[in-house]
Amino acid sequence: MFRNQYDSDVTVWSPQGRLHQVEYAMEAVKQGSATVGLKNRTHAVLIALKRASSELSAYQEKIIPIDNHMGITLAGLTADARMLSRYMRTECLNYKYSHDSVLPVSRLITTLGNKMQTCTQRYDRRPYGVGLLVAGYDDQGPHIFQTCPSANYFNCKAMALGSRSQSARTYLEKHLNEFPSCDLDEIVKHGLRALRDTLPNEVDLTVKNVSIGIVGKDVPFTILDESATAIYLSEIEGDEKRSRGPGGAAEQDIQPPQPPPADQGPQDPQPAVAMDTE
Amino acid sequence: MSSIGTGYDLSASQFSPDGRVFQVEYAQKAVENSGTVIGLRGKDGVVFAVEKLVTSKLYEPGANKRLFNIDNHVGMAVSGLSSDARQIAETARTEAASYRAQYGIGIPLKYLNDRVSMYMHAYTLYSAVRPYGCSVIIGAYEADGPVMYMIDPSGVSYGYYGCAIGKAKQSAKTEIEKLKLADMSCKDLIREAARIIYLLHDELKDKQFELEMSWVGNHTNGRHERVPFEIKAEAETKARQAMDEDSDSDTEDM
Amino acid sequence: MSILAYNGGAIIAMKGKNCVAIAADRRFGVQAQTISCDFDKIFEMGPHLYLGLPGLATDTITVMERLRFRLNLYELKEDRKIHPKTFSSMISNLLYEKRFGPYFVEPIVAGLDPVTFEPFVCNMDLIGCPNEPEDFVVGGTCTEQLYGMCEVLYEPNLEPDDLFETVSQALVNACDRDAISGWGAIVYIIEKDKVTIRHLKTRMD
Amino acid sequence: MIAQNTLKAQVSQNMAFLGEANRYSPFLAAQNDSFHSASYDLSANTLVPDIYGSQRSQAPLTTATSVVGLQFKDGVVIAADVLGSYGSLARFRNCQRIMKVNDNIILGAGGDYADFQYLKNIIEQKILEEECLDDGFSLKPKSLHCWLTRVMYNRRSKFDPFWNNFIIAGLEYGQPFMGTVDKLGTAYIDPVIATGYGAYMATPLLRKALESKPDLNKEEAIDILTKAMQVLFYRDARSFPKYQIGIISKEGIEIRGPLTLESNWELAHMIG
Amino acid sequence: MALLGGYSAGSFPDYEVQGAKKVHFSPYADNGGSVMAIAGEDYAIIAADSRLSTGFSIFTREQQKLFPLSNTTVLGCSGCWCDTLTLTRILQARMQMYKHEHHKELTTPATAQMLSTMLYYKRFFPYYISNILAGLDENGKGCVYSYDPIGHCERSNFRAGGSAGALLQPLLDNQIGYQNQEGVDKTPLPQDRALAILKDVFISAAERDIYTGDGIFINIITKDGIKADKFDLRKD
Amino acid sequence: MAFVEAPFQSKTMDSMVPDWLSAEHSTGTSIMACEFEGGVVIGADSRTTTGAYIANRVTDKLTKVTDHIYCCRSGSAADTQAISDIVSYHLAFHQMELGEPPLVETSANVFRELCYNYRDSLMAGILVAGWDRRKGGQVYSIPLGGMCVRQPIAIGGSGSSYVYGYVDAHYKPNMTKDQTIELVSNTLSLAMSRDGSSGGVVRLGVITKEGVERRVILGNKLPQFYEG
Repeated sequence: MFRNQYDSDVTVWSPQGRLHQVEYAMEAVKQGSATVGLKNRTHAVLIALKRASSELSAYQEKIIPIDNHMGITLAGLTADARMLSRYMRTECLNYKYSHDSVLPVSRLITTLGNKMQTCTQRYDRRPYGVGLLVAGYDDQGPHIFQTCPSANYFNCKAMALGSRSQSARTYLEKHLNEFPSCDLDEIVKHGLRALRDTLPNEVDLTVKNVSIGIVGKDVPFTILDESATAIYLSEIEGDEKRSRGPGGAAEQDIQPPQPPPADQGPQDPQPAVAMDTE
Repeated sequence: MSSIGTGYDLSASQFSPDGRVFQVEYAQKAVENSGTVIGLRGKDGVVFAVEKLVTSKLYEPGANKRLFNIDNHVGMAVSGLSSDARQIAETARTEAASYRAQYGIGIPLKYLNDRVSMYMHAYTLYSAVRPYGCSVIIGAYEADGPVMYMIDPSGVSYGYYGCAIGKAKQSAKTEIEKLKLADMSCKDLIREAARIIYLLHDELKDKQFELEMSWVGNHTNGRHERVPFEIKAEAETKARQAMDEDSDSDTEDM
Repeated sequence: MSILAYNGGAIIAMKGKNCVAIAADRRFGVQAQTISCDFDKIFEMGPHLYLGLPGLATDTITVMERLRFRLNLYELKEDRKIHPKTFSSMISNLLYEKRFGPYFVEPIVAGLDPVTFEPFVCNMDLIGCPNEPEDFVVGGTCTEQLYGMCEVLYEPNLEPDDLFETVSQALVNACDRDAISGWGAIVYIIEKDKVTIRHLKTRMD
Repeated sequence: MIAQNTLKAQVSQNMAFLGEANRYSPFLAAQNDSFHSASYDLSANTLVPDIYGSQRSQAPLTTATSVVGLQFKDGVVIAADVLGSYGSLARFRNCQRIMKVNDNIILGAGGDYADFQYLKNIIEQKILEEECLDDGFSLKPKSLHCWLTRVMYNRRSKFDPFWNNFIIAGLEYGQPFMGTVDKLGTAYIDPVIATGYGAYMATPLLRKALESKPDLNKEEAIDILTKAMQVLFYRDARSFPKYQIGIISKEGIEIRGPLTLESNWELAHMIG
Repeated sequence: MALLGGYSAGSFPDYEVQGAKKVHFSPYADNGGSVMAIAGEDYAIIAADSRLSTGFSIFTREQQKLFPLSNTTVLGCSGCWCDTLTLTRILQARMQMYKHEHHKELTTPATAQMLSTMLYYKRFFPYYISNILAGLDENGKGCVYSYDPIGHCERSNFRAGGSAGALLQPLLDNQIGYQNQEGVDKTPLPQDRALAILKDVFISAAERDIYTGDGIFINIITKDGIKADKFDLRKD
Repeated sequence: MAFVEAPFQSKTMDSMVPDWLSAEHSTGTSIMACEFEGGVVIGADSRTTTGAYIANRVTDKLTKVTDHIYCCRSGSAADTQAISDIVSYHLAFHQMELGEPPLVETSANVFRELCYNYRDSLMAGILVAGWDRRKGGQVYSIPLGGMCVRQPIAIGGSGSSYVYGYVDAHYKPNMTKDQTIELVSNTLSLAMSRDGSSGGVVRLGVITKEGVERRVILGNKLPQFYEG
């Protein structure tokens, strides 16, 4: 049944100082459809790939507005994301109610991190099985934050989550230095290209399966409608798709986590920090 | 660790036949996987330095700090799981705030240390929770001079002149022991701290890192503050120079 | 609740060009209960002199009778018609005599000067502080509404017909927003050579 | 529910509306019909029956009098004397009540000094928490104004008001800001604010000065405010000739004082 | 509370402020102000004066008392200002919550109902506010809702409330409702005429009501959004 | 509350009941504390009244909080006693946790906290005075509403209103210990001679680094002033 005897509960440390339950929760993020977040100097953009669970079903909602200055996309368990989004909305409303201004993005993420952390330390809880990309705009400009089931969060220049997102990250890393000076349209197109890189060859981006959320200076968080999305999609149509080698990077992160070695005696410390993301 | 895997190491509320609580030891292991953190207590203040490993190019610089302000006058440096550490920092802040509300003055570090240690220790007692996967160093500059404590996942804490936690704590300790801490001022400590962190950083295993530094002392009027950019940059430059000069001498490993 | 609003009622007087109008509602009630719809609150005190007495109905009658008595004495003694302004002073005196146990009426005087035929309107509070404005005066339980109406509808130098229309609209619409005024209205237009009395039908609820 | 866990002690009523939506009161449904008439005498205090427990609206004890404030071209200046009156006894003569909140807010308080000390501690803790976060954000005057309004309103709703008037002054995105809150939670923003006795005696003076010269500079503003303090000293029996001035502008915050008011009594020779 | 000793209370500081002495505290204040709204065929206009006062002192002459709640709904408040501040903050939060939960804006009639519920929720410790809500209904027709402080709600085409409400309302009855007028052509009121009436009656109200004055803020709500306007009144 | 009325009133209402049966014990009082270089001097009269009846003529209103911190109590005897008991328990515990004596500032804060939080039900005006090694001698005044200010010299209680002027006229900064003691005993004597509810002996305490030194000036040995 179990991979090893230390992965049954979130309250159990492995001899290597790892929390397998938390790491498994991190895997849930990789099962979700891909999503990309990136920003220039004035705007933060979220781009998500929507799945339809069957031919008959509607496409899932991937982008959730939080407040006028913030929205999230998710990869992983949607229901968990809904709980978190509800919490985030409440916090924003609370802050707006009592301070008449928007809740700084980093503050919200900090409290969210603390809330998520309690679930990684108690027997009667499980970690949230969802990774979020948060796009927000406040007095310090646009932000992209990534949160993990491990309750870790990162302030990012750009980030991609979800299945096969490694290729998107590769794209983002490659173009990282261009982003700050891009205009809004450019940055959206970069995001779309990054997202497209996660797709298998036979699938392409359409207005049905892409959703774009934008927030920025004097721009409240909005999810673009299909016609606006279509314009962006048509603009990247001519671009060359990345070449996809057979053993491409995209495959790499689909692999399940390294099975921890069976428990035979002491081990050398693993090089990676247990709960920090990949 | 001969009892590993015998089934006595699955719960914090369970002793092994040889009288150990393995879960706590495993949690300590998590700290040893994390970037090195050192705290140095000199004659006129306390200095913290953190080797913060950066795992992706996509992250903004300066994010995910491992140095926290607990109160005006108290600083905290953490190693281990940062999400756990943030919870500890939050708890410490609450303690400091409630002390201030009740007694009208800043919390004495000794008292704060007791409270935070008790809190962390409580998580080593029950099977329903797990011990914290982080160690913290707290420091302050009080009326009687600088004070510094280190608290371990087990909830044990001691006062220190110099201490190190994280990956390279052993070699850091060796380096720290070479210093005459009690005679050194914060200005000197900053340089030494930067040098030690650079010295211990293992470029082969961890590509990138950021050096984080803060201090609290006489010169900051007892406030815990980040080390100003210029001073830090200067210390880093010096540290790199020292590394270059030292390049052929082998830095010892664990 | 003020005793002034025990019976309800509203009165308005307004100056026009060589004419003056005074109008009142017709209701007599006891708090919310309406007793009759033909109660007079305006009294003829001379050929060009009319007196409106909004307030507690019993005092309306008493004050009117006592004023009539004094007025008659005055006219007997002086052998001339009283000026509206003089009449106002007389009312003011009468009311102030009862400074610490007042009549609960707030009189309104409208009339033309017996010599010059200048229009005159005046109102006062229940202890007789007079107020003689250039345009209009109001009294009763819906003064706020009346003020609101008059402020907008009033224009200087209205002809008798226009004055009638203005006063009627002001009174009726104001009474419609007061639960204890209304149930018909009566309007007097006083001109040099005639006094026109018109009864208005209004909503009866 | 998540919402319930997030209540903050001081603004604890702030999410009452989350509950409201779901709350179903059987009483409400049963009685609804009889309340269609639109006239209610709401002025009577009887409307607020004993359901709130004992009425605790204690009297203010050690009190401080007016605070006055005036906006100028690129900042705000506020002033208040340093007297804590105990009834008519001028008991505490060094009660400073102009405080620096953070680098862009100053606050002046009048009314009960114990309540002010209590709130001061809370505000200081709030700022301290923010400094601990070290995230580059600092509270803005508008936010503090709003927050204080919520705090004051919540306490008045419990019939246990904080017996204070506050003036909050600062820079909001570089623009001068001045707002005030009273013990009910009545709050507004204006370039001229004076609380307590000052509302009657200082406001006309300040408004007139500002109308005649809308873009006052700092020195002019301080002069006018000093004059206002002088008038208040002459005419307010609970005032005191030592006072503080708080100035906030692009140059930063400066709290001067306690300064001593000059006064002129030559007038006395002309009488008698 | 027990007193200290047998001393004629009042003259000694420690005793003059003793225990049981209660100072009257009223949680309400009357901060004056008037609001008026007119609904037309395809628009609604709402206006409120900008004076915030208590008794004889004017707090400020530039207080906005209109609160846009959505693209088609504006609330105007007068009365107890601290209650107004609270109610409108909660309302705005509720509007946002609705938007998030239902992925659409709350319509004006629905907002009107919600406001009624929120006011009645505080039946025994009411918000002492005279509320008037103006907006466009689902068919794009102008609508005006008026409230008493504890949540009675009524839809109408025109309404005045607040300190000068009694002065203004009969006028609106007469001028817009054509009450007591015979033989008039009851054509729908054009927007410019509504605006003219509104300004006229506010000028009149400022003449007679000291709690109304300084200026009015006007919001004109049409399908194209909300247009804000301002107009000066007497400032004494 | 049950016995709100002042004893004089109750007498008129029910003259059969002597006031000491119905009124609460209270320390209608004159208290004082003053800082000097190296310490503080505290002082109080010794009269406790129940109505007009002197329930105790040699009361000690100077209450020990810790070894180096005392408080002078005015107001309801029961309230102030309870408060100082609570505070001294609290501080004793805190001293154990801390491993060093609590600061005067700290203890004033604990007093303030209690007085403020229960300001509607308590009747207590307290002067907290003491010595600690951080700030030396300190005096904190916590009057009825629960505020707290440090003052170089503070007076309190019903008798204090008669001697504000005397204190203002005679206090000088940087007085010696003996000068301070003299000022305190003079002030208290004056207050006691004018205030009917203060009287008896003057109890003094001098708190310095060495601890507390108690003195009593007996009722017949008090400094004499004009009594015409």
